[in-house]
Amino acid sequence: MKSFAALLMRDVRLAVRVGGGALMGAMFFLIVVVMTPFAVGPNLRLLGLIGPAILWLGGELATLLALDRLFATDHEDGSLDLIRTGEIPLELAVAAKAVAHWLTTCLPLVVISPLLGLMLNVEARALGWVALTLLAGTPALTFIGLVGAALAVALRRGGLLLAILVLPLTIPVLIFGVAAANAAIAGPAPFGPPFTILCALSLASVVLGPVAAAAALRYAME
Amino acid sequence: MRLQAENVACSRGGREIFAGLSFSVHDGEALMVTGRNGAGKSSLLRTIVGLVRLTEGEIRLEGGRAEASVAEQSHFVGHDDAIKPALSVRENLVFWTRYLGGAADVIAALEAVELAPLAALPAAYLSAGQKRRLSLARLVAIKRPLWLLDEPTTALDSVAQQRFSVLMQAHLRDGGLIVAAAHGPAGLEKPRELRLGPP
Amino acid sequence: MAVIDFANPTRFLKLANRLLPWLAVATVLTFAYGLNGALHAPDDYQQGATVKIMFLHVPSAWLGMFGWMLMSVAALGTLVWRHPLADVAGKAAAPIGAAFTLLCLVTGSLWGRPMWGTYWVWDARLTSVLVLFLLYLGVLALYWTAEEPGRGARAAAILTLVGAVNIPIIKFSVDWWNTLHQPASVFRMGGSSIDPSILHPLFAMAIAFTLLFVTLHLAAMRNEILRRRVRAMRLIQAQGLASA
Amino acid sequence: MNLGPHADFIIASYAVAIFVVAALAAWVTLDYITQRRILGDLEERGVTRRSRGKGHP
Repeated sequence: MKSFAALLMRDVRLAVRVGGGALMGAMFFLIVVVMTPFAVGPNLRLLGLIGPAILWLGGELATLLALDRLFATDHEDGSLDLIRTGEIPLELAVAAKAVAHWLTTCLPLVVISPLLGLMLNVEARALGWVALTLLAGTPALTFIGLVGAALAVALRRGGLLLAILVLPLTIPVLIFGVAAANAAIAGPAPFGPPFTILCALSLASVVLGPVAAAAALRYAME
Repeated sequence: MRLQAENVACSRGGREIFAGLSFSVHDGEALMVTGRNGAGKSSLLRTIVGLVRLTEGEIRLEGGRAEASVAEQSHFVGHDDAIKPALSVRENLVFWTRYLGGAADVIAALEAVELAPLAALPAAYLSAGQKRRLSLARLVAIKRPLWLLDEPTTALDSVAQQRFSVLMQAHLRDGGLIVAAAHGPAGLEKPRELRLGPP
Repeated sequence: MAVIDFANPTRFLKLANRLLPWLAVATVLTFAYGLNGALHAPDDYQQGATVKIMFLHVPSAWLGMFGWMLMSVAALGTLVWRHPLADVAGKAAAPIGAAFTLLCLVTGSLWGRPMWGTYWVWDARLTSVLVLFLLYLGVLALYWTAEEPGRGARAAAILTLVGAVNIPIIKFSVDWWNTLHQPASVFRMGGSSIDPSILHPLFAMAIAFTLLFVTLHLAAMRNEILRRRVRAMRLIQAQGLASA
Repeated sequence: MNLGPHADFIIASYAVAIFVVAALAAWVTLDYITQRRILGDLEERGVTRRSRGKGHP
């Protein structure tokens, strides 16, 4: 567990220290959300209707694009080789990195999402609920994206390839995330069922993601 | 303790790198792997530590901790130093010692590679040789019996090579094992030689 | 002679050390005067007491633009004259300008809630300020990512100038976009109809805010020069140990 | 002084302004203290600048 904590802390520290890495995701999220009204017009009623969808799409893109270099830098500077000589299995090490990414990239997204919801005229009483759906759903995005980040190392590519590989896999998360958010705002469908499924997706990804990502990395490093 | 390789074969990308390789290394003994570029020196080291899968044969570390894999009992020094420029010299070493094994006297290890005065400096300021020394400091900080060294002295000047040679001799005296890929003697006293590739 | 003296970072540090206490005192005094006037200013017949928010909002908007102007001048200094102090001035201005732009957005939103009934309306002026804030974030991100200060400064200078050229175009586009979709039906700070009883403290606050900006900027420039000194000394330290 | 029906918003605005200014002031002050401390440490270790006043290498 000590190794897990050490790796987690190192990645958090690097994200905070290197180039404001932790804030880049939040900035990207902000920009995506701000661009939308320029495309659909400043009509508050319309923005209020599509607000949760925009927040979810922006959050998803910010999470996944920030994952791009998760393993690549460790692979390039030899850290990944050493990580594999540690006393914890690669699956756990990979999970530690994913948790660090979630803490430094997704948590800021969740924190600023009510503010952005306000700008999109999402109902004030629903802002907290929308943030809650992001809080519950972003672990799924991170841990699914993890597999893509590992494959990107194997294929020595990144950026768009990662998005192409991973975005289709995250469709269920998007569906139930937006469904839960909409249920919180307008009803009449209850908030519970889609939110429960969202949590289940996150839990399943947290278990399965590291296994698949570790397998991809083992293959990548041969 | 004994490192035992039996009839080992490895191929990458459909190309056979080496096959039918058998050797053993006892505690207090150093094995120098030589051969021309592309003969498979690096691949052999990566195979021993388990980063590359064997296509045939078996590699064991006998007499070590039974439940631990070879990787967990080895220090692997590859071409890259695994140093994060944004962290300070001390932070870099502290991370690897915590990750690889737990409590360690980090300052003593930094003194052994003559980096103690720079402990607070971000690693971005280090030269290539200093980075390599920082990378080697973890071998001193965390005790592991098997050292797998892939041309460890390339970036080092003659003084630093001398220091590292002393560290390696001390490790062998303590009953450690060293397998090093190198072109020259690399500071080892009378190492056994394993020649890869066509003679 | 004087110009060369000022351009020398060591001299600049001395000058900054001497000036900063005076600037801080002047800032506090001007704020005291301006805030006193702002609190006793009469209510606006349309906005009521919320006009008091304008004493923060308008100066912040001015500083947001002032910051970018300052960065543009510094960018010219970086690119044309290759002057290290210009690098320092540009880098020090970015976070301060961004902070005041953010303050402008927040106060605008807090003013808008009672006026519009919602915290945020995609009003042309506020939206333009928001885009300015995004531009600031871009420059900040660039500074954070650059590992070597000299190269980072040149990249940021180019981005700053591109932004300066683009800002009028953005402003025009946003205005056009806004009127296209819906005629603005909000209370505005009319240009000419401001009562002198409000205008006077507004000016005082604008001067106070500007003094605050200059003080913070000078302090931040001093920090940046020290940071570069630390960097130079660390390089020497690492080298010195290698050759020893 | 009567702030009218929207007193909350006015007070919030001034509070946010005070917060932003305080944060900026704290940033420059703490940064100054940090850089001074590092410079002091380096000078204590006998590291000197080769050329006085040269901002960056």
